[in-house]
Amino acid sequence: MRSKLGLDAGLVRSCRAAAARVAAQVAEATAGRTTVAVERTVARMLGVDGVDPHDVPLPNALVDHVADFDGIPRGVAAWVGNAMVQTDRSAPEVAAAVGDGSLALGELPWAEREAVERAVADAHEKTLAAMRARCAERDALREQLGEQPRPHRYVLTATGNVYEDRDHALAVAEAGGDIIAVIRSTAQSLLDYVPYGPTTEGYGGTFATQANFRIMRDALDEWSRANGRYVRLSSFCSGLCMPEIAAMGAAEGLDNMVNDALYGILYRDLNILRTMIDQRVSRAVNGSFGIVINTGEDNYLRTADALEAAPSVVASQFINYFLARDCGVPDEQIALGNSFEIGPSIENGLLYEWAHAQLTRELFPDCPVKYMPPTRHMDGNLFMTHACDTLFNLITVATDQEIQTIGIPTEGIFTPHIHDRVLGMEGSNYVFTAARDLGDEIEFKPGGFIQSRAAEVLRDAHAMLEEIVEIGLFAALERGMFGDVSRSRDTGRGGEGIVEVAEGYLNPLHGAVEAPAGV
Amino acid sequence: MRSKLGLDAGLVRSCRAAAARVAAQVAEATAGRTTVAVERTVARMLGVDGVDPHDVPLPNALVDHVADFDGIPRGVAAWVGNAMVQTDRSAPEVAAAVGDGSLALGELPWAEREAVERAVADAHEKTLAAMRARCAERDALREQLGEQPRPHRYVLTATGNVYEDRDHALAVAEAGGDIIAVIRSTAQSLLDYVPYGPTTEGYGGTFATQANFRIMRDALDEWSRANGRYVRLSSFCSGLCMPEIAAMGAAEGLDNMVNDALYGILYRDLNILRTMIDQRVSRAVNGSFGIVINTGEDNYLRTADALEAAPSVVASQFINYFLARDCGVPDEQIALGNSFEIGPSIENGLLYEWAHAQLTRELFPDCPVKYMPPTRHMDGNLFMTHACDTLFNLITVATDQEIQTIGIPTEGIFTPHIHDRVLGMEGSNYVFTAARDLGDEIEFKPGGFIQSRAAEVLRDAHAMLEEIVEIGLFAALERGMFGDVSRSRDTGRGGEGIVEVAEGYLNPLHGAVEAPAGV
Amino acid sequence: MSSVAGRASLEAVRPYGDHLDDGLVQMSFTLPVDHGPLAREAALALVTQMGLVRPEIVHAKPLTKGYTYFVVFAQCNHTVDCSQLRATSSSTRAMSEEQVDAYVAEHIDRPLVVIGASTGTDTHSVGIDSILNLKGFDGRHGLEAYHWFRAHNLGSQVPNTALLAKAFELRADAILVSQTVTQQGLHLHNLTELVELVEAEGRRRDVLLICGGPRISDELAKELGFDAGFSKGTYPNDVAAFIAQEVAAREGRSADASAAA
Amino acid sequence: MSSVAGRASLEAVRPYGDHLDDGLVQMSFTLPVDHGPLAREAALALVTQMGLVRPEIVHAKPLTKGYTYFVVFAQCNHTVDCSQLRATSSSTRAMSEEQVDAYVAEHIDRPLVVIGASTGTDTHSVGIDSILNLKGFDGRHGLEAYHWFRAHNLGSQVPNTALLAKAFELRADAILVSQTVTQQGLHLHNLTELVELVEAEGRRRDVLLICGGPRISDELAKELGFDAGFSKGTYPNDVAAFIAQEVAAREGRSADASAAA
Ligand code: B12
Ligand code: B12
Ligand SMILES: Cc1ncc(COP(=O)(O)O)c(C=O)c1O
Ligand SMILES: Cc1ncc(COP(=O)(O)O)c(C=O)c1O
Repeated sequence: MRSKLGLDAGLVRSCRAAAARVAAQVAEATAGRTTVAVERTVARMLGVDGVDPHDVPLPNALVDHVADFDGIPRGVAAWVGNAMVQTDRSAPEVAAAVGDGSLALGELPWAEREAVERAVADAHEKTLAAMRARCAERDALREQLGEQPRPHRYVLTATGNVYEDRDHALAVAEAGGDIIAVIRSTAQSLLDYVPYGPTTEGYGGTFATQANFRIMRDALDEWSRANGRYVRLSSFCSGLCMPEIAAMGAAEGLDNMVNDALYGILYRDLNILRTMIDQRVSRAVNGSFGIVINTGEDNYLRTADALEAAPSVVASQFINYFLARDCGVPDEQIALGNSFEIGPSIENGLLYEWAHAQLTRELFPDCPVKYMPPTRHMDGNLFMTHACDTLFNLITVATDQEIQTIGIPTEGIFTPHIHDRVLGMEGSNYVFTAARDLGDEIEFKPGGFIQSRAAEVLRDAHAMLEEIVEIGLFAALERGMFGDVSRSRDTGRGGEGIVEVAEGYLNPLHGAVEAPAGV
Repeated sequence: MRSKLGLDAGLVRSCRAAAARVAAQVAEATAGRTTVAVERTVARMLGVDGVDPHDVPLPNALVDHVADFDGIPRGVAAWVGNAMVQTDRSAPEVAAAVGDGSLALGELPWAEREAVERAVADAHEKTLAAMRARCAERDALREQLGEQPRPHRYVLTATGNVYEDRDHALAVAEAGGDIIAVIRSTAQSLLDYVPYGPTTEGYGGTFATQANFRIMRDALDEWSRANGRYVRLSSFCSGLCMPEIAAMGAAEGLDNMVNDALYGILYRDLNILRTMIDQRVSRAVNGSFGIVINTGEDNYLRTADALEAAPSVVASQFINYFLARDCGVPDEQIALGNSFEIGPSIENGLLYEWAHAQLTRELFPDCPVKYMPPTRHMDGNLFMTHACDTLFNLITVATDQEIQTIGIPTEGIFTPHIHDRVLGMEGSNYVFTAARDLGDEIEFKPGGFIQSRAAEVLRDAHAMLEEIVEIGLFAALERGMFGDVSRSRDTGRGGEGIVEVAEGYLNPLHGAVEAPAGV
Repeated sequence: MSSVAGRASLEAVRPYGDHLDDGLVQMSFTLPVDHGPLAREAALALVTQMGLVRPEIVHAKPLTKGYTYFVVFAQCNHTVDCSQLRATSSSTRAMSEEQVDAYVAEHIDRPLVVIGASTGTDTHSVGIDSILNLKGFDGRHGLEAYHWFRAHNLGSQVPNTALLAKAFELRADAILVSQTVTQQGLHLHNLTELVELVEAEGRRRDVLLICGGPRISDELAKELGFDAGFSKGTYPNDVAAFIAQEVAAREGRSADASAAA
Repeated sequence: MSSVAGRASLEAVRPYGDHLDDGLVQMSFTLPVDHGPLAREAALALVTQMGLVRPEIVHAKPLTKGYTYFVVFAQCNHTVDCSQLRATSSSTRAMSEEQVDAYVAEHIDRPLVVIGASTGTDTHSVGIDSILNLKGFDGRHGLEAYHWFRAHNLGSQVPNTALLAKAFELRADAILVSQTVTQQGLHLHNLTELVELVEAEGRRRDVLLICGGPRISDELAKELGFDAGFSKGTYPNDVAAFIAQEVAAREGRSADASAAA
């Protein structure tokens, strides 16, 4: 794709270098630490699932049990592996026994390290094989049925009831949607466990559970086969269970995951260090199972001024990008976020949006960038919202965004009713068709409004990155450099779940999935 | 304005030459003829107005009376002037006397020609003075209060009740509208007289009467003064009373008039020759009172395929332009029509629209071109209509159209409800602000889709014009070259109202207002 | 149970927003009242009178002195018993151009004469043209193209009287009227007048009266005394199929006279 | 007579489309029914049950098996007697930041303590921040900036219990709660719980309970047991003015105790 903005290549290189350093600093800061969520993820990767007699998810029962005797520093895997050897049980059986109180891992003598490691490796390999098989199936079906040309429409359902979500998802598919994302109940991010089984009660969204993933994916597979077009499924690797949800997604063959390194910190007040450790494992898992991750820079423009915050979006994109690369996520799986949030009354707002969207596109040529609709300034004037969505659709197709979250007329009021998404899709379909080749057709005036604006934003983003290299990402978060939200490093939810690892810490993820350097 | 399309200047010159010849041919064909409508207009220009005891408008009573004794060939002015001299009455008094049957013009002896001519000239001069004064007032107020930057929003009201129209017009003004056009009742075009007085019952529109003009203009003057922004008023010089309505508009200080040379023929089945004579006088009057005329090429795209018919739009614009120039309408008062009517499902439809709209703009650089919204393909899907209107708004501002008829969400269903126009205006306001300088900012790829399409349309329009010069405009109409509608020269409503003028035909319009050559 | 799609009980159907039976409905209207708290109350009171609950004004906009526009969401607890409903729309078998011609040949065996126009002051002819003219609609021929039909299109702006005179002169089997301008109920007036004229002539039984237009529904047409009404999305063959089967039925010649009953 | 604008009789107000009393209303909703003639009938029947006449379906769209979307226009003959309505919204005098500070100085003469949060699992803090934080909203300072206010903002995702504990500890004059997520009535649940907790403590009279959010109306707030509710377009001074006058009134110190009654 030829550059329309004529960006300063040297400046871009310098931004990348700075962001890479920031990512490296984060890796150091997190080195030698694990979290309860990471350990629960390990348990899941050993095949542990289900709930105990008190409906506590077994991964939690297991990790809590190990934590009770301060065993986490050696890694849950070590204790489970040892029990497998000593009691000749499978990992799931070990967990079940721990769950019903019939087995105390701390009281078993240590078997030979090598045997333990082998037991763990075998169990892990078994789980990996199943996940790989499911994802291979997914890839095959996608390959066989094919998809629509980009931009792909990413559509949210949020009823709270997985069965309603399913019907809503089918309506979206009928209307031409490409990716269904089931938004999560507002409470879930703050839970330090993943609920189990199908759920029918949630607020502002539906709980992400493995059973719900399957119900949705099965319905979409059925529709895809019947209609000869593959429709993707997405969820959220977000909150205190980022890595576990990544594992669940791999098990159920999901296609995309919203997965942002900073969102939980900024908008859920999660502990910085905890989140940094979790996101590495979470993304490592996404990365190795071909799941596309979506970052959330769009959110900054909802809490900070969209014009002033434009450079922070770009700076964050670079950082999110290198944090993802660091744990093995390839470019084609990193969908960097951006959004169309400039106030409708801003003179030449469309030209600013055009510059910003084109900038993201050109800075990350091999990434499937993701573009979000106007929401902050939307209200009960449904037609005004639809007009804004129409120009948003235009910029989306004119700047070759690969993934678009569609806008809906009721965006300013409530989560979509079943027909709202169809109205949004009709608008998107119309504009994408009518303006199909607009991007190729038009050029920006050299040194004009758009080129100058893009250059300005890049320059300021570069300055921010340079500063962040100096002060470090954590201090940057403290100073509220992203979304006007300031978070301090020693507060925030989930900090108690961080554990320093000890000599002989065992974690099978290392290697099998591109595990974070630090672990 | 620099050309974005890189048009072939030679071809443009050749189009203008051909169209000028077509206009000249029309002038020949109509030479030596008048119509009952033209004569009624003469009566109005002598100050005749009001109704007779049977509620027949006096201009009609007078002209019918003269027609009864075959006096039309000498011109109604001659008979009235003679009566003025012989009975020492004013023109209105003469008409009134004729109306109540107390005076028979045919029975009066002829006074000295010179005296008759002077009487007519004086009466005419009196009326002209009043009209000039009213229009000067209009220009002064417009000057004093100022208007918004172009594109000006032209908004239709169509309640059938002038008092409802007035409230609707105020709502439009509040919402930022620049020009109010009261659409006429569906019956009016076919009436060979203009109703008298305020009217409260019409279908699909409100009757154009001089009283209604005043009621609307007064309300708008009041609003304009109160809000420090001048809002214009428009009506329709259309149907069997084209020239009379032009005179009424001058008397009431209207700002714009829809005035198309061919619309009545194509869409009201009016007689070709009759319409050609009427439109010349009608436009001559509009022209000399500073009233901007709007042509109706947009209509072709509602009855013919919008892509195939594009060249016919351009050909017609050239013809309408030269027919207007021929009777003295200056460029800045000729608003040539076009519209955004390509089906929403057409691939790259927006690029076609962009090419067509830019073409009109560049072909008539000194004319305030007028752009109409999508309507033909609109239906009960209000949000789809609004999405189409949003892209229409974008092209309007990006191609510097000077007048825009706004689209409304209910376009596909009914004439606007009071809030529908406000919703349409909000969309137009939004896009015009957000894309204010888009036109300057972007360039079309040289030899790309848009430039090639514009060249193609111009080439085909040129071919059409060449053909029309050969066969003549009337034959072109017979062949259905415009809007896929075919009309034959000797049928059509109002043909009986054409009269060949005789030796000594008297018509004061000649000279005073730039009168058509033929008369 | 909630895990089965299409699980709504047909006996008590309610509007659906994002949950079965949430009853959510969107509404918009203008009240001829100045914008302000009182106008809000009035809007809420009005929606309540409709029997809707929890009305919520999500948008209110002053239009000009004396007028305020509202967008409201509310919950509708009225239910419809779909098991009791029966579609009133004309139950004719759908047929293609060829099938219609074959049907007429077999059951009627004479050409059917149809005459159409856009009546009154209505100049909209695209609709009636697309039904009658050769070109037809959306790639499907108009009745002019049918072997067993004789189609006459008088065009637009045709007075009812002129249409009828011609119809009787041609002994038309069916009269097709198009009405597009509906503002102030103009179409109702034009259509009613036509029926009255035919009845005044005592010829109502001799001819099929069919009307159509973007805002004509079969329900409305029947209410006005027509035999059928057709709206947006109608194809010429739909109309031809109706005429053929109806004529056959009336002449007692149809395979299944019931079909058109 | 029809030549006077704003001529609608306030005793019998009807919706207005393009003519006085035409009663035109637009409506849209989805029915959990397959698209088809029956669904049409159901939609029309539903609108009829609302007491609307001449319902007309202008758009019908199948969404997926078992769901159909409708856009309908109909005529509403219900009327509202505006002369009988009285706006229930809190009738406090509007005041600017300066006026509020002056008012408190004069009538209360001690700093007012207010505490606010976005409660439950609601992470939307922009709303409450714009009321309490220095920066405020749209160029108008938040209560933090007021000389006679002591504003404490606990942020978002705050449990009701935590908010109350802090409120009582600070002897707050007013508790300000923001709720933005309303899906499945989550806000109703959170707000009701807060009122119940305060009442359980027997402290309802000691503190003003105020809530706000895009979908909170003053009517709703009062219905839930709050003293006032504020929605979109609220400015910090609106809230400050209410608190100041209400406190003054309760302490019987206001110039016009009635103002806040
Ligand atoms: C084309 C058009 C025109 C053209 C008409 C040219 C012509 N020769 O037909 C022109 C430009 C002349 C025109 C003028 C006016 N128009 Co006009 N026009 C339209 C437009 C854009 C499209 C209509 C159309 O052709 N549709 C395509 C056809 C194929 O669809 P259809 O008519 O629905 O027909 C289908 C079915 O309904 C059915 N059908 C139709 N008739 C019949 C008859 C029978 C017997 C059967 C079986 C079936 C059938 O079969 C067809 C195929 O499926 C509509 C807007 C819109 N999107 O609908 C406005 C519209 C119809 N016009 C409107 C108005 C008000 C006017 C004017 C009166 C405005 C004015 N005063 O200047 C004028 C004057 C016209 C008059 N006096 O009647 C309004 C009508 C509002 C209302 N409901 O009252 C509309 C809706 C636009 C608007 N929102 O204001 N118009
Ligand atoms: C910003 C935003 C976010 C940000 C919030 C960041 C933050 N720290 O606040 C982020 C990105 C984190 C977010 C996340 C989510 N959001 Co959100 N979000 C919005 C958005 C775009 C703007 C809200 C806003 O800031 N408005 C600006 C402020 C100033 O307006 P306001 O809140 O109305 O406040 C004014 C008045 O209401 C009043 N007021 C408000 N509170 C109070 C309190 C008192 C005491 C008083 C006196 C007055 C008052 O005064 C203010 C000034 O006038 C809206 C869409 C929209 N346009 O509203 C969606 C929206 C609110 N979000 C929504 C949802 C569903 C979510 C999620 C739950 C989705 C998900 N599961 O991922 C998540 C999770 C959030 C959660 N668990 O609560 C929905 C809510 C639907 C509903 N009605 O239930 C909305 C409407 C979008 C949509 N259509 O889906 N969101
Ligand atoms: C980047 C990102 N992560 C996660 C979420 C979902 O929020 P929660 O963590 O509350 O499910 C969002 C929703 O806006 C988001 O943008
Ligand atoms: C060019 C032109 N003239 C006149 C009219 C008005 O039609 P009528 O002559 O029926 O008033 C229109 C409306 O579409 C038009 O486009």
